[in-house]
Amino acid sequence: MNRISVQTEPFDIAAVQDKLRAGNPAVGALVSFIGLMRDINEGDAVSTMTLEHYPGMTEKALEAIVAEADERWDLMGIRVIHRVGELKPQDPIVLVAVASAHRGEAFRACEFIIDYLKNRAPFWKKERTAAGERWVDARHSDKEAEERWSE
Amino acid sequence: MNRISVQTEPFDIAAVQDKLRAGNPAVGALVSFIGLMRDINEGDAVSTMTLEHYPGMTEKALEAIVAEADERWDLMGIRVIHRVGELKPQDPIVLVAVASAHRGEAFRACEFIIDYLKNRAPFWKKERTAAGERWVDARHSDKEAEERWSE
Amino acid sequence: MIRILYFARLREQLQTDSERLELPADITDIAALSRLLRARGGVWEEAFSGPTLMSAVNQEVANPDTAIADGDEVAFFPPVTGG
Amino acid sequence: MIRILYFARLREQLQTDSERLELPADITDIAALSRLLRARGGVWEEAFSGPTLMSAVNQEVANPDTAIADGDEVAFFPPVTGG
Repeated sequence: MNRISVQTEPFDIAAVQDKLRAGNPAVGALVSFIGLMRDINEGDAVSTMTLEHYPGMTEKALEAIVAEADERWDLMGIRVIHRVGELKPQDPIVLVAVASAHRGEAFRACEFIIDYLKNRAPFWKKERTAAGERWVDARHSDKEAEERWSE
Repeated sequence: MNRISVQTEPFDIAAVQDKLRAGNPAVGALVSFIGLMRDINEGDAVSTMTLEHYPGMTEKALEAIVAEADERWDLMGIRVIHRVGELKPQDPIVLVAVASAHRGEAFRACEFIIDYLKNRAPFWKKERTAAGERWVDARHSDKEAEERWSE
Repeated sequence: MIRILYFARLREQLQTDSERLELPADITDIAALSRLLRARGGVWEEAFSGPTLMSAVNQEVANPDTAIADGDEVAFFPPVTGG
Repeated sequence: MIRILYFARLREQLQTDSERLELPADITDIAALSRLLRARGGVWEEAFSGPTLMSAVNQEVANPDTAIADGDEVAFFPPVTGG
């Protein structure tokens, strides 16, 4: 099974979660993060968003992040799906799902992956507001979130 | 919407996740924990498990945990479902799903709720192995996990 | 009169899931009630001598100092193992 | 010859998404290549003067010291905002 996907199509959250645990009765914990498009950013209403990425590097970056999580924690399955192209408010943007025997490792790995993805995977968001299109700025809080993992 | 349920019936993970975000475009993060029955515990194969609880107190304890999470973090939806009765390996036992504007709060609250649930909600597991039935012992690691939150 | 509930391993050990008890005047907290039950001897002495039983008063987690009064619902049980 | 890719806000600012460049002998790392591009003036000077551009060499995150050589795929882009 592919562990990472970058796609324009919506993804099936339930199917991913089912697949990560199906047939493996050693899985005791499944932690999932779903990132969704919000209709407000920086105080402005956002009608649509376009996600650009760097084909080739994106997949490599996600594979590297997943491989690092797999090495740091004792996991039984990881799945990362990220959408690109045009999205609307309430659309899921990214899914990170991690299966493990115990919950601590699944929580740590899931949050590690999304923190690293936010800072290392080459995606860029452009949003459309009443005032026109604008690129979303990187958040300082995301950099801080990543840096926790090297303490 | 009820925020907590204690039930013998299986639960629909996807429906819960959909409902927590449906119609609220301010939700940017949805973190879910699913605890599943494993087929091995303490080195022995487990064929079935029976979950006993303290009706009345269980619901109060879960409501109190959810209310505390809601007070500590800025959340947009919380759902906790816990099964009781007889379970088989691979069956989901518990679902904790938390919606928020940002991922940090959703991750913290989700893990807080399951850590507290493990130590404060009156459920008891009895498992059937080849050697007969036995009550599952509380884990010291669960107590430590809970204590992190009061630091 | 109070109602006392027993759960899980403790319920099996005592071979009862509940009882009603006329509360003696000097029994005003969980610690005193535990001593009273332990004094029954046999499995009661065994069960209430360990350090690990949890308790609840009116469906809220209690500790040895928690007060009990007539009409309360008191419960004793082993450490919980849900989730 | 190296291939250089530009993404997102940078791509729009430079009005180009890629180019091929004959690598001068003295350009051996990302810092030197950035200086070369900045020296083109105009929007190039603007874009490559800021402190916040990220870079990649052969699709791996790079830093100013990362070596570049003939045949490499180099990319410049703003801080990423996925997830």
